[in-house]
Formats: sequence, C-alpha cells, structure tokens
Amino acid sequence: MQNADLSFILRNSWLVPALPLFSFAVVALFARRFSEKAAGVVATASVFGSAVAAGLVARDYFRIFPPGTDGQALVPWSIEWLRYQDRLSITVGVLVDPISVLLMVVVTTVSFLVHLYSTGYMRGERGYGRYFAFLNLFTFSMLGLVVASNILQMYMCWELVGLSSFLLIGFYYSRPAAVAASKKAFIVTRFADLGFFIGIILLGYHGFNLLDGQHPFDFITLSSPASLEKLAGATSGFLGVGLLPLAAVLVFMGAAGKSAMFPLHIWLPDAMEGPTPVSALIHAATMVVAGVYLVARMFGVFAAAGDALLLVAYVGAFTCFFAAVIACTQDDVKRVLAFSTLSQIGYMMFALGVSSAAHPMGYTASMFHLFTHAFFKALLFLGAGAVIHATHTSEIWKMGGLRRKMPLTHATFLVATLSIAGIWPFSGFFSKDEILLSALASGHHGVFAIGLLTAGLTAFYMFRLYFLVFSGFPRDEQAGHAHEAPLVMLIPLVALAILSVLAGWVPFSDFVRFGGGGGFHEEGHALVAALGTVAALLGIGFSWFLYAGKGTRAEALAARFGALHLVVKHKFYIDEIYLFITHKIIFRCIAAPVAWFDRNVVDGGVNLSGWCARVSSRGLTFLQTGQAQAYGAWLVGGSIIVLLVAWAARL
Amino acid sequence: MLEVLASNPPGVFHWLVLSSLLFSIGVYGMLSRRNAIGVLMGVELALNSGALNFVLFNRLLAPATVDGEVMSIFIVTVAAAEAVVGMAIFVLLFKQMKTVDMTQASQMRH
Amino acid sequence: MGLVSWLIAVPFLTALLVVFTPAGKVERIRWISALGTGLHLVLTAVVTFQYGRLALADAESMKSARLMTLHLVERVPWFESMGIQYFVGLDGISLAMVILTSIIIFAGVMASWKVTERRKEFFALLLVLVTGVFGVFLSFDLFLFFMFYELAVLPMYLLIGIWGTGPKEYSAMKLTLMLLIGSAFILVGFLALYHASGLHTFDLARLAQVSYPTDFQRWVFPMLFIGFGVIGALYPFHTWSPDGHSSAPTAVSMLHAGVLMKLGGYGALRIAVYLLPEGAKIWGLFFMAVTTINILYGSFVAIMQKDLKYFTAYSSVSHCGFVLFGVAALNFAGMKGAVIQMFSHGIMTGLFFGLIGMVYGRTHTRIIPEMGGLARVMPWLASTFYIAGLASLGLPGLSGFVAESHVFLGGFFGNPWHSAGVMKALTVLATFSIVVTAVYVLRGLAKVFMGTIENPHFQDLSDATLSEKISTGLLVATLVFVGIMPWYLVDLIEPSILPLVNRLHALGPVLGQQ
Amino acid sequence: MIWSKATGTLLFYLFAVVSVALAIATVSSRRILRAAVYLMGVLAVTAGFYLLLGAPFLAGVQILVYVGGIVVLIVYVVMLTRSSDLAEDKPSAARKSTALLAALASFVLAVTVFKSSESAFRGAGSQAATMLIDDTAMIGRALLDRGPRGYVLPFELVSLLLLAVVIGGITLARKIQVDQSAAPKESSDGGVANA
Repeated sequence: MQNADLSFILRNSWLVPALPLFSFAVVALFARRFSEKAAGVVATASVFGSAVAAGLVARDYFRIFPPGTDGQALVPWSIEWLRYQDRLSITVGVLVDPISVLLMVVVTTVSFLVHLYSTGYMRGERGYGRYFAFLNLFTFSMLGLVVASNILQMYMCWELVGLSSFLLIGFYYSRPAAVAASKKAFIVTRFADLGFFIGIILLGYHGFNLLDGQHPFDFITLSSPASLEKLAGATSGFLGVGLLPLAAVLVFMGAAGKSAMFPLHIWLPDAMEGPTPVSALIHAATMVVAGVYLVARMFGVFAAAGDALLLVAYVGAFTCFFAAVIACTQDDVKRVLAFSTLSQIGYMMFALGVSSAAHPMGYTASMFHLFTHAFFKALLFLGAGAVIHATHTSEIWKMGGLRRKMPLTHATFLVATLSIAGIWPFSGFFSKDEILLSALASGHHGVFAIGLLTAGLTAFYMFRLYFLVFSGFPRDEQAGHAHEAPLVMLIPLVALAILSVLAGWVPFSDFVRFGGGGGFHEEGHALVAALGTVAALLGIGFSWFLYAGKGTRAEALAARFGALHLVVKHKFYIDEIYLFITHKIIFRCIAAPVAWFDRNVVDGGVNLSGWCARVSSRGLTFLQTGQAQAYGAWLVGGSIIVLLVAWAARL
Repeated sequence: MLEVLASNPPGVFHWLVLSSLLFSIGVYGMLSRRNAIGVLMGVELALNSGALNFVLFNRLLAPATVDGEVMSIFIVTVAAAEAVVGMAIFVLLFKQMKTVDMTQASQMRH
Repeated sequence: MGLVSWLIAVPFLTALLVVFTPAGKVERIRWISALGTGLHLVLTAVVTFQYGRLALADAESMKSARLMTLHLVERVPWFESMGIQYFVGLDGISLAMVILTSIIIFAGVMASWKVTERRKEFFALLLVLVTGVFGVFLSFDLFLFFMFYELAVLPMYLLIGIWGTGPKEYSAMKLTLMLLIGSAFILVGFLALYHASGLHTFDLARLAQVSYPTDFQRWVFPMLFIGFGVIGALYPFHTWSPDGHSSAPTAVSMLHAGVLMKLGGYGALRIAVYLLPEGAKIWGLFFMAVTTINILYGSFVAIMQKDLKYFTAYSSVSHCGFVLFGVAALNFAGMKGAVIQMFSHGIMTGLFFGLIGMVYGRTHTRIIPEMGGLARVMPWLASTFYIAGLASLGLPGLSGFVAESHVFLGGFFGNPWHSAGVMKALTVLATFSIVVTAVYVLRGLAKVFMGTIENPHFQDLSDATLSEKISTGLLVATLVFVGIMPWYLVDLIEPSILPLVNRLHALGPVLGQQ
Repeated sequence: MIWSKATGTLLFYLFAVVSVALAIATVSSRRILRAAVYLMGVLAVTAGFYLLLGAPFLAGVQILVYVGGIVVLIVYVVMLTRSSDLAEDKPSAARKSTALLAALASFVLAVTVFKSSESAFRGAGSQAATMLIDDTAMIGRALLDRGPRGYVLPFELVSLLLLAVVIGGITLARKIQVDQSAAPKESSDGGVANA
C-alpha cells in the first residue's frame, strides 16, 4: 500500500493531533492579550476541525479496507524523532488502523462537545484562557497517544496526558483539596508509568537483539506474528520469567495506572476536584480508556504472553465489582460517576482479558463498550455538571425533584442512565451484552458471573442517583430554585444523548476485529441478553423501592448494615493505607533517615576532618614558646639529626 | 722533642677538630647566653670557625687556588653586616623593653 | 587569534572592562557585562555554524575513528621544555558545553541585575569564573585544562564568601577545599599520564595514541574519575554542593550548578574514559553502582528539604548522578545521554536557581512552608518554575526526558565487559528516581505556589521584570527547543561520542596523525 | 721558610689552646664587657692561625674587620644598652644543660664525620703550612675576574648587602618621632644617644 495513492487526508493525518497543539500554543501564549471568549472560540474551533479531519480519516480508511474485511495498520506519515542507536529510535508518526480510527473519532467528538459545553460552564471563571489551553493540550496528547506508531511515542504522549490531567485537576489551585488531588493523580500515574517504561525498555532490549533489521519499538514490529514468535521464546533473565509475560505485566501496570484499575485506582475519585467538563472528558470518556487502548494495541504481545491476559481479566473483573459496590454508597454525584467509570473500565479490561488469539471476540466487545461508554458516560458527567452548575452543590442528598426544574437535562440524563444500566434499545445494552457473552463463550464462567452481578449493581446505583437527584421533591432550597442549563450546555447533552442511542446499533464487529477472527458469536446471544436485562431490571426495581419518594427506607437499610456500610463508604480505607505507606513509611522511615544521614554522617565526615585539623594544630602550639633560643636549640638538634641520617645513609 | 714536633705537623684532622671545637663553643654561647649581645658573640665565634675551615681546606687541599680565602672574606663581610643589624635590633629592643634579656622578648609567641 | 580563542577571550575582556570602569557607574557595569555575555552568545552561534559545516565534512569517517577529530584547532607552544602548549580546539561535546555555558552566563547576568553591594567585583569575578569554564571546555592540553579548571574553581570562594547568604564563609570554605582536594586527585592523574606515556607532552591528542598498561590504568582511572567526581557530585563527595549552592548568590549558584558541576562529567568522559579505556572497563560497574546511589539518594533527601535552595541542590546531585551513570555505562547511548543530560540539566538547574533568586528577591525567604499561593501574584515565575520542575522530572516534550531516556536505555542495554544482569538491575533502580523526583518536585512546588496566600506581605508582590523575563524566557525556550526538536543537539554530539566508543571496543583504524 | 716545621706545629698547638680557652671564657663569663674582650682575643688568635696557614692578607682582614670593626661595635652597643654595669644573672641550669648537650652533640658528630672521612684527604696537607705564599694579588684578581671561576657577582652582591645593612641599621636605630607620642611617657626623657 504505497503512500502516494493514499488520500490527501490520510497522508497528512498528522493534522488530527496537530490542530489542538497549534491552538494550545496560540491560546497559551496570547490568552492574556485578547478577550476571554476568543480563547474559547479558538480552542473549540480547532477541536472541531480535528473532529472533522478524524471523520474524514475514518471514511477514507474504511474506503480502503471495507468494513467486512480485516483492516491492516497503515503508517501514512512518520519521522524519526530521536535516534538512540542505529536501529533504536523513537519515530513519531500516525498509525491508522480500526481501533486508532475508532479512538480518534470518539476522542475528537467528545472533546469537541465538552469544549462547547465548557464555554458555557466556565464563563466568568478566573483563568478561562488557561482552562481552554490545558484542555487543548489534553486533546493533543490524547490524540498523539491514539495515533502513536511507536511505543515510545505513545509513552511520551502518555506522560503528556498525565500532565494535562494534573493541570486540569489542579485548575482551582487555590483549593488545597484540588492541589492535593492533582499531585496524587500525577504521582500515582507516574508510578504506574515507571512500570510501563521498564516494560518498554525490556521489549526494546530483547527486540533489538532478537529481531535484527527491524525497529523494536514500532507497533508494526511488535504486532507482527513473525517477530512475536521470535520474542516468545526469549526469557527475560529476571528470575527465569519469560520475556513476553514479564513485559506484558509491566505494560499492564502502566495501563492499570492510567485506567485506574484496582491497586492504582485511588486517584480517580479525588480527580473529581477538577471542573466537571474536565471530569467528563478526561476522567470518563478518554484518558481513563487509554489503558484499555494500550492493552488493545499491544494485544499481540498480551495474547502471546498467555497468563498475562488472565491477570488482566481478574484485575478487570475485581475492579468492576469492587467499584460498583463502593459506588452504591457514595453521596457526591461526581464520586458515584467516577466509581461507575471505574466499574465500566473494569468491564472493558476483563473483556480483553477473557479473549485470546484463538477467539478474539472479547477484543471487539471491549472496543465496542469503549465506544458506547464514551458517549453515555460523558453525557452523565455533563448532565451532572449542569445539575451542579444549577444547584451549586454536588451532594445528592441536597438535591431532588429536579425533573420539573430541568426537564431537558433530566431527559438526557435518563437516556444515559438507561443506557449504562444496559436496557434494550440503548447502546449500553449491546456492548455490555457482548462483553458478557464473550466472557461466557471463552469459558470464564467466574468472570461472567461477576459481570452479570455488577450489571445489576450498576443499574442499582445509577438509578439510586437518578431517583435522588431528579425524582421526589427538592430537599434543599438551593435545589428549589434550580433552573435549566443555558443553551450552549444543552446542545452537547442532546447530541450525546442521540449518540448514546445510535452507537448501539452500529454493526461494530464489521469495523473492529483482531486478526481474521469472526466478529460476534451467534449462539447463546439471546440467553445472555435476557439474563443481563433481568439483572438490570432487578437493580432498578430495588433502587426504586429504596430511593424513590422520600428515600427514608435507604437509611434504615444502611443502619442495619452499619459497619460494612461505613467501610464501603470510605472506599475500604485504601486511600488511608496509601497515605500511611507514603507518609509514614517512605517519608518518615526512608527519606528522613537518609536526609539525617546526609546531614550528619556524610557532612559530618567532612566537618570532622576540619575539626581534627583544628585540634591537632592547637596541640602543637606548645612548641612555639617565643624564646628565640629555644628555636635555636630545635634548629641545632634538627640539623644534627639530619646530618646523622645523611652520614649513616652514606655509610 | 723538637723532632717529634717537626715530624708530625698538625694534619687536616687536627685543624678540623679545632674549628669544630670553636664552632661548638659558639653554639653553646648562642644557646646559653641570656644577654642578646652574648648570643651575637656566639654567632661571631661560629662564623669565625667557618671562615677558618675555608682557609684550612684551601691551604691544605688546593694550595694553588685562592677560592677558600675569597669565601672566608665574604664570610667576614657577612658577619660584619649581620653584627650591624643585630646591634641595631638590640638597641631597639632595649628602647622598647629596657633590657636585652632574650628570655623576656617572647611576644612573638602566637 | 582564531574563533575558539575569542570564545575564551571575550568574557575575560569583559571582566577587564568591568574592572576598569569606576565603581560608581552602576548602570554601566551591568550593561557592559550584559553586552559582553550577549556578544558571547552571538559568537557561540557563529562558531556553531562554522563547526556544523566542518563536522559534516568528516561525519562519515567518524564512524570508525578511534581518535577524536578537532576543528578550529589553535596550537601555540608555551613551555617547550615541558611539552606544554596552548592547544585549543572544538568538537561536538565541547561545543554543546560551550553553548550551555554561554546561555547560562547570559541568563546569570540578567538574573543578577539587582545585585547591590560591590557590583563591580561581583561581575568581574563572575566573568573570570566563566572564562575558566570556557577554557576547560575548549582546551585539549592537560596542563592548560588544569589551569583553567583552577581558574574556574577559585573565584567561587570569593563569590560565595562575600556575596553569599547564611553560613557563607563556612560553605565557601568547604566548597573550595573539597573541590581543590578533587583537583589534587586530578593533578596526580595528569602527572601519572604525563610520565607513563613517555611522550613528554601534555597534549591530549598525542597521549591518546599511547596504550597504557592495564595495571597502570587500574589505579589511575579511579583517581581521575573520583577527582572529577568530586566536582560532579559523586555520591560520597557531594556534601559541598547543598551548602555551597544554598549560600551562593543567584548568578553564582546558577553558574555553579548549571555549568561547573558539568566539568566533572565532561572531564570524566573526555579524559578518564578516553585515555584509559581499560581502567574504565575495570571500574565501570563499581561507579555505576555508586552513581545509582547518587541518583536515588539525592532524590530521597530532596523530599525532606525545607529550604528551596537545598531542595534544588539535592535535586542537582541526583541529576548529576545521571551524568556519571551515563558515563559509567560505557556504551554509545549511555555516554551520549550523559552529554545530553549535562546540557539539559545545566539549563534546568540554571533556571531553577535563577527563579529561586527572583522569588527570594521578593519574599525574602527560601523556606518552603513559609510561602504559599504565590502563583496568584507571580504567574510568570510560577509557570516557568513549574516548567523547570517538569523538565527535571523528565516530562517528554522537555529536554529532561531526552537525556534520561538515553541514559536509561544506555544503562539497560549494557556493554560487553560488565554483567548484563547487574546493569539491568541498577538501571531499574535508577528509573525509580523518576517517581521520587515527581514526588518531591510536585510537593515542593505545590507548597510554594499553590493554595492561598497566608502571609499578608505576599499579597502585593510583583511579577517578573523585563530582565528576569528575558533570562527565564531564554532558558525555558532552550528546554522546550531541545525537548521538542532534540535531533539538533543529538546530531551535534553523536559524531564526537563515536571515537570514545570505538576506543573502548578497540576497533576501527586509528585516524590519521593529528 | 719563615719558621721551621717544628715551630709551626708548636705555634699551632699554642694558638689552639689559647683560642679554645678564650672562646670558653667568652661564652661563660658573667660580665658581658669582659666577654667582648675575650672574643677580641679569640679573633686575634684566629688571625694567627691564618698566618700559620699562609694567608697573610686574610690575617690582616681578620684583624681589621673582625677585631677592629665588629668587636668595637659590640663594645659600643654594650655601653649603649647599659648592660655592662648589671651583672648578667647566671643562665638557668636547664638552659645550660640543653646548650651544652647541643654543643657536645655537634662537636662529637663533626669529629666522627671527619674521622670516618679521613681517607678523603689522605694525601692533603702533608707539607703543612710552613711557607708563607703572598697570594693577595691572586685574591684581588679572583675577586674581580668576570670569567667562570671569578667572584665578581658575589663581590657586587656583598657590596649591595653592606649598603642595605647600613641603611637598615640607620632606619632601625633612628629616633622614631611617629610613635614616640604613642610610646609610654618615660621612654622619651633624655633619650639614649642612639647610634
């Protein structure tokens, strides 16, 4: 597939990430010069341009590889950015293949809608220009990550995504909580990226030695079956563990950090300190799925690594269930949505985990869920944003009865809630159903059971949120005189609502599949669909029973569970454990002693030598009596001894 | 007795013993005297024995040349110069401290 | 007098000019130094283009060269009898360091616009110091190298002792003594080389043609490496740097941490590894382990620091550890990474200390807990501070990442003489530093700039003045330029690293006689 | 031959005994003036030695400079510092013993060294200093000879030294106006006549 005959847009597909970058530079440098509104307009326009470009790239790509066939990866544009050694370099380029096109479209669309929404939401905020600059930086780095053709390019954009989320979470930098949350987010993801980086170097090292003649860092090399066989045999030299399994686990560590999988999930709930559109874009639709995308991109390596996929499946499943349980007890609307995001990503992860090279059905299901989830989760967050904007609080117990006050927001929110709960006509149903089916079909019954149970839990906590916020009557005078969101905020809501419905009907399996494998299984479809819907309805009913109307029955139930309820409410005290580890152990028991050691022992050694010199010199002062003749005597004595020695030596 | 005297004239060793004896007495003078001028006398003695040595070696080892004697002339002049400076210092010392006792002049201790 | 000699002469002449202007003329002194260093920047640019043209010509032959090729060489016999000559020249590594120093001194002069007392001597000494540094980077005669090395170290005592803050006499004394002890080691090494070569010359190019016996190299290499390590903040000898930097005035600590600490890495690479490859192979792994401690130790201690300058000093100890780590890796990527890290860390620390000076100029305190919420009053300083911080924790898109990725790859890919397992383990340990660095950088900066302003005095602090904006702007631009378009710097350095690597592998024909 | 070998030897021993006795007297006499006179004696006897060794010019110089110049200067300063009239108190036992020890040690060392290197000048001086060679002309020529073996440089240097010493002497000992006011009162009364 020669580059020349690619369409114009494909050849310069670097425009997609480049547009937000240019507008970031423009807005960042000239934010102060021209008016606030202009910054918003420039930023939104650039992302719109990038969205159009992404659409064109998708159209042209699927014109070359029609949906039915198996889409190859194209690298229409790439330059050698940094050369370490002759065959070892970072090439920055654009890789176009089904999942990267999918992600491009999703990211640009959601980003455009969030930009539009933000122009309304952030009006009058201090640092309006700064906000849009950072949002553009995020969009650039996310797109850079998606189109990456070289794993190190992906790592670089990975870090930039981490940076922009740090900047955006800490946007209200005058609030200590926001600052702490941004710090926590960056450091936790940075810790995870460490594993990712070591995984990359490990792959690069063995790739460099084994795959002579090829660039070990390029995805094309890493996903080509030929090179994977060569790598499969190698052992990584670390306690005899195989190369691919170790590299896969390390890379998964990076993915788990960014997608907030179980051990490294603590930063996502706190990341809600940032402005709500940020949470919508970054902590729901795009950044957190970067981990899933990474695993999908490296699926060749993961599949060849065998038991690494199992780890992915179990971590995904556990996070899915764990987050859903916590979500049921949260009082802050954004925290509930954050944990629900965690749970949904858990779904995507274990969908990837259960699939394998033999039957990659889960791969397609996971991507499908990623596609649909981006829309309805963004909608949920933006809806929540509209609610918070109106009631100036994010405590769900202070809201209530907003159905009449904010009809359109209520409608779109309901659509999204139904979709996430997995009710038939909405997109959530199709993608979640596919995931459950792939788990069942690949024989991972345990994972399937957890998935089903979580589907019920998801429906429960989402409708708990829905009933407490929209149904019943306002529990607080703030909620009393809430008013409908401005138009510029409503358009994205409606658009996302439409997308949340349509997304389900897209024949996804034709577009995205891994290797020649078939799209979706046919048999067992109806059974799983039925089970999923029943679980969802049960959840809804139970939450209606508890929370509709006065919602007093909930307190009674909570009281009965008591201790368990408290523990779950505090997120199983995992945050406290982390704080304990960092502050008590790392700072108190490692950094402080090392600092003390440096100040007293190493520094002390130098001062000691100074002190010895002083003391010994004071010791010799008794020789200086001031008597000239004493010196004379020493002189004569000394010269005699010297003469003796000279004379004896001569002897 | 005359033959004995004529037969063994004082060889180099004898001269050297003499000059080193004088030198040692000079050293004794320098170190024991309390009076600064006494010390200077000791120095003169030592220098004198040095000059003697030069002439001694010149005459006994290289009679033809005069280098030894020239050196001893220089020694004498240097001794003179040294004596002048020494005396000037002692005069000042005396004006400052009313005595030339060496043991008192130890202000340069530290 | 060729271009290279002008590179050394310009700062010295500026210093002379400053000395001869009457002390009263404060304004003129500042302008002379600014113009002098500005002229030097232009001169460096000219030399870079000149070098670019020349180096391209023989880039190909460098692949197999075992001896470094120098350009714009000037030789003037000095002490014929001892084989000492004024031998200056230029190659990729030296040029990179000259560019770095030229930028830092210009930024330093701009940052010390408001030095009040005894301005004349301050600028004169600063320019003499930088003359010494230029001399070191450009001279290829060991005696000349050592002379300029001393010229670079000695004014430091006066600059810290007189214009410093806090226990300035103590720190000045400690800094100078430790650096001089280091230079004593270096002198012993030079003399050993001088005698062992039997060529009766200090000329680096000719000394390189001799292959020294292995057991000679066994003891001379550590002597030289530790000698250079003292100024390059090698682990046990780094204690002068926190005190020295925190007591030094802004421009001096900018110059010192930014440039002087690079003399260590430069010397280790240019002389120790180049002349004594066998010694390097014997000691390589040991020093790699020590520098790994250096990296982690520096970053852990930095977490606990309350004073901004100590905070940055320990961070630069950790980053200098990267330089020596790269050198000790003894392979192409590692050594190239060491030189890039020298350049990028030089700019970074220069920016850090410059900014600390500016913040101190306003808040008159360097204690982190006492400050807070400054971003609201000084957005420019806050954002440049954050950029410097992010560069130091190796964020891609800034020069830190380019250097660190090189060093890590170099360390991980190992070399034929050391055990691959140990090198991989050490490199993985070293990579932990990127997390620890992130912790202390963000904690420190958040406490200083984020949050609300408690101290009422800080309400009306002013943001950066024009001269400060120029200084920080130039440094940030360099960081971003190298971060986004690293190939310029990398191509400049690569041809000069090749001879070093070839010499280690002892392959490839010896390039023609110098 | 001016005097026979025998008288030469006799004279040598006579002079030796006299000079040692006088030297001991110089360093041990309690009255400084008397010590000065004894010193003059020793120097005179050394002039005799020079004659014995056949260096008449040197004997003359010795008498002229040493005895005439230096001893007179010493006596002068003894008078100046009024130390002649106060009997010098005996040096403490410790000082005497260390000085004696140092002197003996140097003497014994010198003698042993000479003894062991006896062989070096075995043949020298066999004909002893019996004849008196008038070498004054040779000394004069040697002093001003610009050639390699000449002493013109040291000669000029010594003259420079003497000049410096003269100036030094004057400046050191001149009546100091400046810090006179600072110096304690009584030192400026009547003032000792200085050199």
